[in-house]
This record gives sequence, C-alpha cells and structure tokens, in this order.
Amino acid sequence: MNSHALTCTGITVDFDGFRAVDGVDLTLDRGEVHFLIGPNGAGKTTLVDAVTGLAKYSGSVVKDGVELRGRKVHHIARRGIGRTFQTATVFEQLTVAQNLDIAAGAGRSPWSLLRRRKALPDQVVAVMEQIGLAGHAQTPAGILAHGQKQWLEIGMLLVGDADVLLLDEPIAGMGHEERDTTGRLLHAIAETRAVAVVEHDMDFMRAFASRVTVLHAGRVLAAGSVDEVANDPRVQEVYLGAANEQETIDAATA
Amino acid sequence: MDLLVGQLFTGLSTGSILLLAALGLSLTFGQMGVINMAHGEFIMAGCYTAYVVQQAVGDAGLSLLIALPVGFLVGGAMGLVLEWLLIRHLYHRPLDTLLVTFGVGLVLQQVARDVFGAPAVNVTVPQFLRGGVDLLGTAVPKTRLFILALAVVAVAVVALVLRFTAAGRRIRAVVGNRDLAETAGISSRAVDAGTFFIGSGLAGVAGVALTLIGSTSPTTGQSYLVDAFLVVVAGGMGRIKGAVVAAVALGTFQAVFETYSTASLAKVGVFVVIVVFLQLRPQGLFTLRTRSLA
Amino acid sequence: MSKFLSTRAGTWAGFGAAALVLFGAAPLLLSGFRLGLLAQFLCYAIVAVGIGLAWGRGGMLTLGQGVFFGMGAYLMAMHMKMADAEFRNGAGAVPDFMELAGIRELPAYWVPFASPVFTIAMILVLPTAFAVLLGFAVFKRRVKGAYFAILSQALAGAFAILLIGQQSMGGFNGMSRFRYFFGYNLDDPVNEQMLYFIAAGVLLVVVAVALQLRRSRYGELLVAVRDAEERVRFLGYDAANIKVVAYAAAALFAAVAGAIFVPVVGIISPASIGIVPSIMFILGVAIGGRASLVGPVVGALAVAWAQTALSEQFPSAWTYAQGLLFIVVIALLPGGIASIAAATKRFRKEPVTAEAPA
Amino acid sequence: GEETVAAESCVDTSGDTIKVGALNSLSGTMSISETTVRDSIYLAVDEINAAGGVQGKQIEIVAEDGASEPTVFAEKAEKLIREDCVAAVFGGWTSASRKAMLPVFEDNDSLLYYPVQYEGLEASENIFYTGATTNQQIIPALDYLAETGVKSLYLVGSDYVFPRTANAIINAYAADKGIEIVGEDYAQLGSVEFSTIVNQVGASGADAVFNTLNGDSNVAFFREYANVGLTAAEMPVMSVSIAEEEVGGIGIENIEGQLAAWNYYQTIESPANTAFVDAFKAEYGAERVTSDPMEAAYNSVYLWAATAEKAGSFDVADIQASADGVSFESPEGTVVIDGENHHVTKTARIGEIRADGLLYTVWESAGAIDPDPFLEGYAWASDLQVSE
Amino acid sequence: MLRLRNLTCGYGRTPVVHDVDLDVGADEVVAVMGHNGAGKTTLLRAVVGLIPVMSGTVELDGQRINRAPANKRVKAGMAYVPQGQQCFAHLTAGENLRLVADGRKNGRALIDAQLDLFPALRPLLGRQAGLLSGGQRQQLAIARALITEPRLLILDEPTEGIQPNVVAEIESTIVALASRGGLSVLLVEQHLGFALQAAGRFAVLRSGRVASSGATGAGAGERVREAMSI
Ligand SMILES: Nc1ncnc2c1ncn2[C@@H]1O[C@H](COP(=O)(O)OP(=O)(O)OP(=O)(O)O)[C@@H](O)[C@H]1O
Ligand SMILES: Nc1ncnc2c1ncn2[C@@H]1O[C@H](COP(=O)(O)OP(=O)(O)OP(=O)(O)O)[C@@H](O)[C@H]1O
Ligand SMILES: NC(N)=O
Ligand SMILES: [Mg+2]
Ligand SMILES: [Mg+2]
Repeated sequence: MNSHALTCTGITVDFDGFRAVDGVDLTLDRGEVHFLIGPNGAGKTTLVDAVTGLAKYSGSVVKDGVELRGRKVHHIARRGIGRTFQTATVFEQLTVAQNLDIAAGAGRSPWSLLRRRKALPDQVVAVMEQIGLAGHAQTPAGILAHGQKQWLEIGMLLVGDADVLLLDEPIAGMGHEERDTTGRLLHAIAETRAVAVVEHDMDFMRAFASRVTVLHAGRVLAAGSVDEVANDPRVQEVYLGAANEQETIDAATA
Repeated sequence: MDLLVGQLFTGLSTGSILLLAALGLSLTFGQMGVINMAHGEFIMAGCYTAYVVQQAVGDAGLSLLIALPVGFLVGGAMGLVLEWLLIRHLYHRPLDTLLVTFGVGLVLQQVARDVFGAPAVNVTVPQFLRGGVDLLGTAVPKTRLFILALAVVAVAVVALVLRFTAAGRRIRAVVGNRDLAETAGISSRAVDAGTFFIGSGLAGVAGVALTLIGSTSPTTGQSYLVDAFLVVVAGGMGRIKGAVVAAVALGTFQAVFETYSTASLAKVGVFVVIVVFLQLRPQGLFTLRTRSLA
Repeated sequence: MSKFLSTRAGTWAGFGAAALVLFGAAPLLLSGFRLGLLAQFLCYAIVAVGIGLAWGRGGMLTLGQGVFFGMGAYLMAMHMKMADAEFRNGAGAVPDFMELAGIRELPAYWVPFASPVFTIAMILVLPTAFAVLLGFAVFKRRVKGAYFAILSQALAGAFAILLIGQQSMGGFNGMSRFRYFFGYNLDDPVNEQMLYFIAAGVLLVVVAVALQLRRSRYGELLVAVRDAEERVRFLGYDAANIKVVAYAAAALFAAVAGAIFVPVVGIISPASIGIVPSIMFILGVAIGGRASLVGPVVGALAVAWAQTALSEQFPSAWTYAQGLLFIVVIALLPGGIASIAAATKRFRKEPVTAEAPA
Repeated sequence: GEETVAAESCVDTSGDTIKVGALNSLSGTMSISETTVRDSIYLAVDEINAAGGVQGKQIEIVAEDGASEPTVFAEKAEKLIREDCVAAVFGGWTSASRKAMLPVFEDNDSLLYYPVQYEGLEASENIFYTGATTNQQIIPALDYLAETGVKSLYLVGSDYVFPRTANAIINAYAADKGIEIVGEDYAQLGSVEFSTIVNQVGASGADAVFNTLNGDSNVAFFREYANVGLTAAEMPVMSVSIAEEEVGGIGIENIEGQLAAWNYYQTIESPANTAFVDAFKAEYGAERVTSDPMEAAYNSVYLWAATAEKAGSFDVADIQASADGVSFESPEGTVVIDGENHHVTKTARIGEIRADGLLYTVWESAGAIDPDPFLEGYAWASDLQVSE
Repeated sequence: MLRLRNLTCGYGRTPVVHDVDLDVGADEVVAVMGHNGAGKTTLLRAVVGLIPVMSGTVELDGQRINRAPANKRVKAGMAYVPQGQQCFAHLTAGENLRLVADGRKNGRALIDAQLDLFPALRPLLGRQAGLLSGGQRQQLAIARALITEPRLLILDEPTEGIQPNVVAEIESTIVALASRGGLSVLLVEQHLGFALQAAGRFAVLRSGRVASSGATGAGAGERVREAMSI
C-alpha cells in the first residue's frame, strides 16, 4: 500500500529533441515541506508543469492510487493538486474574497453556481485569516502588493482543498519578515498536506525544508536532509558554489 | 485535363492574391495585434492610386511601374496617419482597434465615393500584360503571372527583413514587449509607426496590382478583407511562412472545390475547413510558443 | 445612486422604471410607425445584452451574432411563410417565394414548421445547440482573442453566403410578406402594438437573466476566465465549459431577438445577418459599455436611433457621421457611455460597473 | 391584400406643393448604381416643376437612403408613407429591396414606382414597374441570339433572384428551341474572383455566353475573359445588367464588341432622347452618361405626374383607376401603362458596345412590346408560371 | 549623475511613490530597500520613463528629463533590468542580445564579453528566449543591459530566482563593475547582506516614502532593519 501523497516515477520531458527532465523519481508526503532545488534550467519548473498537466511527459504520476498522466489540467487540479507560478497570477479584477470563493468552488453544482453568493464560506474566511489578508477581503487583487498576491495564490489552493501543493518560487521578491511569515505559513499548511517548494533562497531552505531534492540537467542529483544535501560536493559544485562566502557576508552585516 | 491545369494554376493565383492582400495584415495584425478593418480601404486606396497615376502618366505600362511604389507610399502614409491619430492609443485594446478601424473604413469608402464617384473607374491593363501565355495547353493570363511574381517578391522581402535585419529584430522586439523594448533603447513609437507604415504600404501595393484583374470602386477593398484575415489566422499570427502556406492552400481549395460545386459553397467550405483545421492546430499552422500564462 | 441600484430594492425599482417607460410612456408618446421602429431597436438591444455577457464579461468578441440572430429569424420566418401559404392555398401549399424560384414541392424539412410549438422549440434549441457545439470546438482548443473574433466574423460571412445560395430559404431576397403571426393579422395596428409589447417584455426578461448570471458565482467565474483563463484551469474548472455557457446564452438571446424581429420588420434576408450587421450589433455594445449590464441596451438603442435619425437628416452624408461615431466613441470612451458615470468612482466594490436596468 | 385594414392616408393636398419620396441606396454596395437613378428622378422633378408642376403643385422630394439593405428600404418606405405622407415613392433597384418594400406599400396602400428591369412573375396594385419585365428584355435577347445562329449557351450570373429566374426562363426557352445550355454558374454578389468560371466557360466551347452578373463582378469577369483570350468574335457575351455607366469601369478594351439587351441607350436618336441627354448633361456634367434604369426612373416620374393629371387627384385609388393607357413620349419611344399589371410597354433593343464606351442599337423589336410579367403568352414557359 | 527631487508617481491617478528625494552620484552604488509593495519598482519605472512623473523632477547629469521617453534615457546612458526575468519571448536568446548590440561599432565584442560573464547562456543562444528557465532569462536580461555600456545601471532585484553560485557571481560582477569606475548603479535588492556590501548608500522606502537613508557601513544594517520592521 502506498502512503505517499504523490508518487512520480521516471518522469521524462522532451522538447523537440531537448530533454528538460530525464527520468526523475520523486515522492511527496503529507506533513513535509519538500524543497526542490537545482541550477537554473535544471528542469524544476518543467517537472511541476508535467505533474500539473501542462507539459507532456512519459513516466507516471500517481495520487491516491490514480494515474494522472494524460489527464487534463482541470482534472488534475480537482484531484487535489494545486500549483502556483513563478510569477503570481490572480484574478486582478476580482476582490480577494471573490478570488478565494472561486478557488473554493471547483466542485460546486451548476445550480449553486448560478445563484448569488449569500455569504463567504467559512473556509474562505478561515483561509483569509491564515494568509493574513482578512483586512483586504474587498480589495481588488490587482492592487495587492507582490507578496500579498503570492499569499493569495497559496490561499486559493488551500480553499480549493488541494492536499498536494507545488509552489514555484513562492518567496521571490519578499523581504525577510515576509519570508519568515511565508515559511511559517507553509509549515502550518503542511500539517495535513504535502508541500513542495521550488526555491533558490538557501537561507529560506535551511530554515524551513524538511527534505530536499536537487535536480541537475533534468536528473535527480541528490536527495535527503538539508545538511546531507548542502554538504554534498556535487551539489556545492553545480549549485551552491560560493554559498559559504555568502553566509560570511550575512554574518558580517547582521 | 486543360481544366485541371487551369484550376491548379487558378488556385496558386488566387492564393497569391490572397497573400498579397494578407501580407500587410500579417505585419499589422499578426505582429502588432491590430485588427485593422480599414486594411481593405488601404487596398482600395492603392487601386485609386493606380487610377490617378494612369490618368496623369497616360502610358499604362509606365504608370503601373510608377504606381507600385507610389501606391506603397500612399497606403503607408494613410497607415501612418491612422496609427498616429488612433491606433497608438489602442495598443493595449486590440479588439477595440477592430471597431475603430471599421469606422475609419466606412469614412474612407465615403471619401472615395465623394472624390471619385460611386461607379467603378477603369485602370487600363498595359499592353505587355494583356492576354495569356500558354501553360500545358491552358491560357494563363499574364496579369495573374505578374501578381504571382509580385507576391513572391513581396513575401521574400518582408520575410528576410523580419528575420535577418536589425529593423526586423526591432519590430519583433517591440511587438513582444513594448516597455522592455523601450528600456532596450528602442523607440517603440518609431517602430510601431514604421511597422504600420510598411504593413499599410503593402496594402497599397496589393491595391495597385489588383487593378489588373478586379474593379476599382469604393467598395473594392471589402472583397479581399475577410479572406485576408483568415489567411493570417490560419497561418498562425505573424508567421509569414504560415501565411504563404495558408493562402495557397485556401486558394487551391477554393478553386478546386468551385470546379465541382459553386463559388458560394466554396466560400462556406473554406470556413468549415478552417474550423476543422483549428481543431488540429489551434494556434494556426506555425506558431511560436512561450511559457507564460494568459 | 448606482449604489442604491445594486441593492435588491434598487433592482426592483430599476425594473419598475424601465417597465413604466417601455409599457407606459413609449406607446403613449410614439406614433405607430415609431413604435414599430422602437420594437425593431429593442430586438437589437436583446442581442446586445447577450454580447455584453459574452464579450464584456467573458472576453469573447462574438463578431458573428448575425448567425444566431439569423437562425432565430429564419426559423420564425419559415413558420410564418407556411402559415401564409396555408391561408392562401391550403395546407401543405408552397410559399410564394418558392413558387417564384420554381420549387413546386414543399421541401421535407419545412413541413414540421407548420407547427407553432415546434417552431418555438427550434428557435430556442437549434441556435443554442449550434453555439454549444461550435463553442466546444473552439474553446476546448483554446482559440481566443483576435483569433476567435476573426473566426466568428468569417462564420457570419459564410452563413450569409450559404443562405444566399439556398433558394428554398429565399436566397438573396430572403423572406418577406408575412400576413400572420400565430394567427394574428399583422396589418392590424393592435397586433403591431402587441409585437412591440412582446419585444419589450422579452428585453426585460433577458436583462433579468443576464443580471442574475452576472451577480451569481458563475458571473465572477466568467470574469476570472476572461482575465486569467489558464489560472482557472489550475483551480479545477474547465474554462471551456464556462465560456460555452455565456456564448450559448448570447446565442439564445440573439436567436430570440431574430424571431421577434421577423414579424416586427416583416422581412429577413441575408443582408440582415452577415458581417456588417454583426459588427453593428457589436457597435452598440461598445458604445454603451461592454462590461455593464444596461450599457449594451442603451448603446444598441442609441446607435439604432442615431442611424435612423442621421440617415433621415443627412441621407447622403450620414456614413461619415456613422464612421465618426465608431471612431470617436470607442477611441475616446473605452468603457462606453456607462463609463462616464463610473469614471468618478475609483475601485468600487465591484470593479466593473453593475447598474440596474433603466 | 384582399382584406387589408389599410391605414388612413395622410397625404396633404391642401398646399401648393405635393411631396414624393426618392428612396435609393446612397451608401453600401448598390450606391454605385442607385445614385444614378436618383439623379434622373431629380431631373424629371425639376423639369416638371419648371413646367408648372402637377395639378399646379410643385413637387417636393423627400430623400431617403436605402443603404443597400432590404430592411432599411422597408423601414424608410414606411417612414416616407406614414411620417412624410408622400403621395408616391420613386426608387428601389434590387429585387430584394422591392420585395421588402412591397408589403409596406400594400399594407399602407401607397404607391411605388420601380425603375429597373427585373425577373417578372409579379404584379402588385401598389407598384408601377417602369423597367422591363422578362418578355421585354430576356426573351428578345434570346430571340436575337437564336437568329444569329447560336446553338449553345453558357449562363453566368450573380447568385440572386434575378439571374436565377432569368436562367430558369432561358433554360425553358432553350429546351423549346433546341439550344444547348452547356453550363450554368453563379458567383456571389460582389465577387471578383472569376478565374474558375472563365476557365470553365472557355473550355465549354459554347457559342455565346448569357451574362446576368451584377455590379463590380462584371469588371472582374470581363477582364479575366479578355485576358484568357476570349473575344466577342469567338464567343460573344450577352449582358442584361451592363449599361453605359458600367462600361467605363470595366474598360472598353475588355468589353468592346460585346452585346447588351436593354430598352434604352444613350445613343438612341430621337428628339425626346436628345432633350433628355442634353438636360441631364447640363445638370450633372458633360462626362456623365445616361442609361436604361435612369431613363426608366425619369419616365416613372412623368408617368406618375401624367396619371395624377388624368385622375385629377393624388389619391392612390384614383391613380390606380386612371393609370391604364397613360402614356409618355419617353427617350426610348412611347411608353404606355398597362392598367392590368401596372407594367409599361417597351421597345426591346440589342446594343453593341463600341470604342467610345457607348452602346449602339444593332437590333430592335418591331414596335413596343406589351408587358407579360407572368409569361402567359409563351407556351414553353408554362412550368414557370406562378399562382398569384 | 541621477537626481530625484520630490518625485511623486504611480498608476492612473493614484500616486504610489510620494515626494522622494534621491541622488546617485558618479561611480556610486545606491541600494533601495523596502517591503513588498513599498513602491521600489514603481520608483524605478518612473526613473526609466515607463510611467509618467506626477510631480517633482528627474534629472540626469543635471538635465531635467521628466518627459523624455524611456528609449531616449537609455541612449543617454541608463540601462534597466526590470523585475521578473523579462525578455523578448519570441526572439532567440542570441537575438535578444543582438537587438541591443545593433548599431554599436563593437557590438560583437560586447556580446562576447557578456557571454564570458554568463557562460551558461552560450549554448542557449539559438533557443527561443520564451522557453528559457527563469534564471536563464534573468541572466539574459542582465547581459542585455550591460551591452548598452551604461553609465547608470538600474537593477530591480537582479538576483531573484537565480541559483546561489550565479548570484554570487552577479554580485561580484556588479561590485567589480562599479569599482572599475564609469558606472553608477541604482539597485533594488531584498538581499540585505548583498545590498549593504555592494552599495555606498542606501534608502529604505515605506509606503512610497523614504523612511530612512544614509551611508552604508557601521550600524547601517541596524538602521535598515529598524526602518523596515515597523
Ligand atoms: N517548451 C520548451 N521548449 C524547449 N525548451 C524548454 C521548454 N520549456 C523549458 N525548456 C528548457 O528546459 C530547461 C528546464 O527549464 P525549467 O524552466 O524547468 O528550469 P528550472 O529548473 O525551473 O529553472 P529556474 O530555476 O531558472 O526557473 C531549460 O533549459 C529550458 O530552456
Ligand atoms: N500597474 C499597476 N497599477 C496599479 N497599481 C500598481 C501597479 N503596479 C503596482 N501597483 C501598486 O503599487 C504599489 C507599489 O508596487 P511596486 O511594484 O512598486 O512595489 P515594490 O516595492 O517593487 O514591491 P516588490 O518588492 O514586491 O517588487 C503596490 O501597492 C502595487 O499594488
Ligand atoms: N431587378 C434586378 N435587376 O434586380
Ligand atoms: Mg523555474
Ligand atoms: Mg518590485
């Protein structure tokens, strides 16, 4: 019996002869914040694309015993797999509350869709609180700050009952405190869900990763705990490089 | 047999006419996203340019050679004015350009009516383009061969410029991302205006050429417009290669279908074929993909 | 004011006022001829409500509404011609225009249209079903934006050409000379007035349906699809289905408008349904304000009225005015007439204006 | 209509003017042709007014644009009748516009004077048809072709009712007279792509072509025809919709020597025509030409005025009652209204297009032909007849 | 070099940045910091000329350039790397670079120099830029800006989305370029350590206003943190 939230085996993605992802195996479990790192162009986003139905691949993705390969994007989403994008996309014309309400409603019956919303579902209210946007319920999403949009995006996955979340650089452009807030948010979310995060911010990874998989040139280069991975010389060579120097700077200026 | 050869050539010829009418659109519509419904009227302006030049010059052959560049300038100038007055305010509202330019088209038709009168005028075909040449036993009109050659030349020039020159890169850059192009030191205003000038100028050239086979009247441009748009759509927006293939395919389909059915049904057939075709290649024959959402 | 109108009481008040104008003031103030014209304009307004939904809310520039309008109109015309022929020459008789075209036998597909019930059912079902089919074909393949616009325009052109070639559908001339509308003699001014009331009533119903769609969750979803279609897919919705609903609703509205148009105007021909008439449908919506509910109605009425008034005043120069109308209004007032009111308020509760009918 | 509840007429005959409507397409595709008709309506009205008017009243024209759209014609006709209270309306060109207006004139019991040759098979109490019906144009043209030895015909037309009906008549005629119809093609109105059709015509080896194309299509057709090397000598084209106005646009070099069938040409030599042509050129410019529909429209105003004089009234019923036998010495010769079917007698003429761009009569019927819109006088046409 | 006085700008009629005074001297590196949505990007966009100035002045070399279009400012020596890995998606990576090199005498050499700096780009030159990964695009964007040989380089979070070892390289490149002379840098950066190391002066924006500014060096980190954390 398979207890993983998501099991990917042998994922391979080809673009006109160029192999962006090459036989990747990956499992995600509930309760963990799983970091996916690797050099630019390693295939992280492409892997997420494949799992969510945006890129054609060979191999297999199984969730709750169901094979997802070949399914349409919206079917996969309804199976509880949610994702965010490297650049946040929310419905700019709609308010925060409307954004969340829509995200909560993929399973609604046509009949309820055709009626007016009486009150916000409890779940929406709760998530709004959780992502710190309770005060912005009636703000059009288009005028939210960058980071707020990213939180909203995560919120949209939460209300949609996704239990596998794939987040592509969710803290890009965030300041220190926002990063910490986001990190704590991710851990709270992960209590009942599986969360995968693609990130290049090593401080963030060190602070919040439960497990790390490193991709390189489309393949899994290393996997394990933060320390295991960070001390792997191959990872240092292709990815971390002078990262230690980096720490010195941080220490100096703190 | 004769008829079949004739029809195959007709397909090619119809395709080349469509292509000539659509080439400018593949710049202004395909590249810039402007749905210029006045493109037909720019073609019409090209027709009247040929007429006016002929009135002034007299000799039909000489006037055709003069009218081709002049038609380019006339169409281009009209495009420039349109771009400056209206289009530049509408780049972020492509669907609105359709409605505005439809209005412009109406006005231009009426202007033509008031200036040249409602009845068609005659542009005499030069002596050296009269009659036909024998091709495998069929008489192929020289005028159509001329248009075919002109289309080939025009397409080649446009494609090479876009692909390999600095100007072509600039056009593609501005089309792709206006703000970013500005910050790369490219004047998007100048490039927009220039692109629109060329696209509209090509309509003028098409107009001059089309006087050889069609009528010159205020409504002339309308006959070509919808088909020209379809060519650009079926070919894949902004893809010259696609436009060529689509134009020839549609022309041939129409000519062959018409032989066994009626001209009207052929038009309907073309539409059905395109819808079916878009099931297979929703973004047209040749497309460029990006990874962005929206 | 607009705040009040978006409340429940305000909505009822808006409908009440509209009903008062349409059912009270207009018939009192207008001559029979003008009332007939108004009925014709109301048909355009019904089409406009649908376009406002599909284009304004759903982002689909439906340049081919003439097709659905035409379907509704032709289906109704078939029934009325049958009734006419039956009255003149007995059941199963051939309508006059077919005789002219040398058709001596009633084509089989005409026969069921002798039944009013069948006709009405077809008017409601056929165009909608066609829209659903076409919508699936197009939206599932993610054809959108300018592609969709050009494609739907070509559809209108092809449909008109197809009809021109069908002698058993009246060919280029179309069908005219209708005497009876479900048994009512159309020469009778009372019945002309009745047609006007039908048009006005249908308009109110259509506006109410559109209002409900907009205010429902579906309405929000439609806007979401308009603004970020791909994102909606990742939330687990099939964006194509969402678009198809709005597209089909617009088609249905247009078909109903077409069906009313035929007895009101007394003629339907390919000239009323091709590319140019389809663009004219859009014009009213653009001028009124595509994203608002009442904007398209007001715009459609205003454009139709302006056309009539201008062409009466300046029969030979009004094309200029018409062209300039397009240019000026759309270039300068992207949100249409409705945006003038909204321009004063920034970011309201609902960013896209929603006013009650007036 | 038999049991029409006719609206009360509002025509005002109390003043010293009488209003009539001019309803022509001033915009859209048909404006090319219809503006010329409007010009001659104005000319006739000016002349009649200068000569003292009708029953002492000056004629006042209310102009409307039909916009090349049948629904607009219907709308504007109703407006002219019900709001402007005109005594009669002059105009219309396409049969589609006439069919659209017909119920309006019948329901409101008013009068339309329609000036264009058409496909026949119609006769309304409320319409006076001053252009040719088929037995005054198409049948004489066929007779002429048969006489000159034509044994096979290729039919080319625009896809609308006039060409289709005309071709139905031609087919019936041909079946009766042993002429072979080797092809029949329709092009969409306004179409300018004639390569396929011309290829087929060329390959067919027909003795002649009968052309019912309308408008701009003729330009493209004749250019293609000339360019593939087909000539009037080898395979003449008989056209029924090309008049003096259109020749210029087609280019004389492409059409010289081809034939047309009408009732009127600018080159007709008669005092009435000289006066008409001179007056027209004086009014609108020497470079303008006159054509059959223009002349028929010009005639229609005079015929209405003469009928009103005869009736001593502008009342529709009185005009209908007095119309029979009213005649006018027109540019094409004497035309007489047939009170039975509201058409007029007309002389048929075959014209040849010459290098000066004008049409010259090469054959004409022996005297004016009585109108027979339902072709009751032709046994071979019995299948075409309709119940009315 | 660059001088902002009372600069107010925003979107539509809504100001986002209010009354900002800021100077970037010759050969100076100035870092702008602030929370998400503080208005950093907005400020840069107004400096570059992509959004209009509502009030106040933008001066370059003592010339008021409030109304100059962006391309003129670029020709006058500014270069801008926008936030979000922007590139010309439909052009190849190579064309993205040639586009800016066009018309420069030493265009080829300039491109080569950038490729030496970002060797990862070399094998990608023929690939359509829209298909590159986020980090690849960001490297392309910086290379594109440097080809114009700017005197004032404006960078909006240049290291966002870039792998750590390349980040380090970019950082040292910027430091090196600035210290070589002839280049001033206006840098928006979330990465405090890098910002303070590279920059000579800093400014912190809060809700569109300058909340704190001064020279980097001892205690600067504290002041920035304090200004940002309220
Ligand atoms: N549609 C495509 N066609 C061709 N190549 C592609 C396509 N999509 C991605 N690639 C290539 O695949 C490789 C992997 O890209 P991907 O976006 O997955 O990288 P990534 O690991 O997410 O990088 P980053 O950290 O920079 O975002 C890159 O070299 C990219 O250029
Ligand atoms: N195009 C726009 N239209 C309207 N408001 C906008 C627009 N872009 C940004 N804003 C608003 O302006 C404010 C400042 O945004 P800006 O992008 O300048 O912030 P930033 O400091 O660069 O943030 P980040 O660190 O996330 O990049 C935000 O509230 C944002 O919502
Ligand atoms: N009556 C005609 N020629 O349409
Ligand atoms: Mg990525
Ligand atoms: Mg920013």
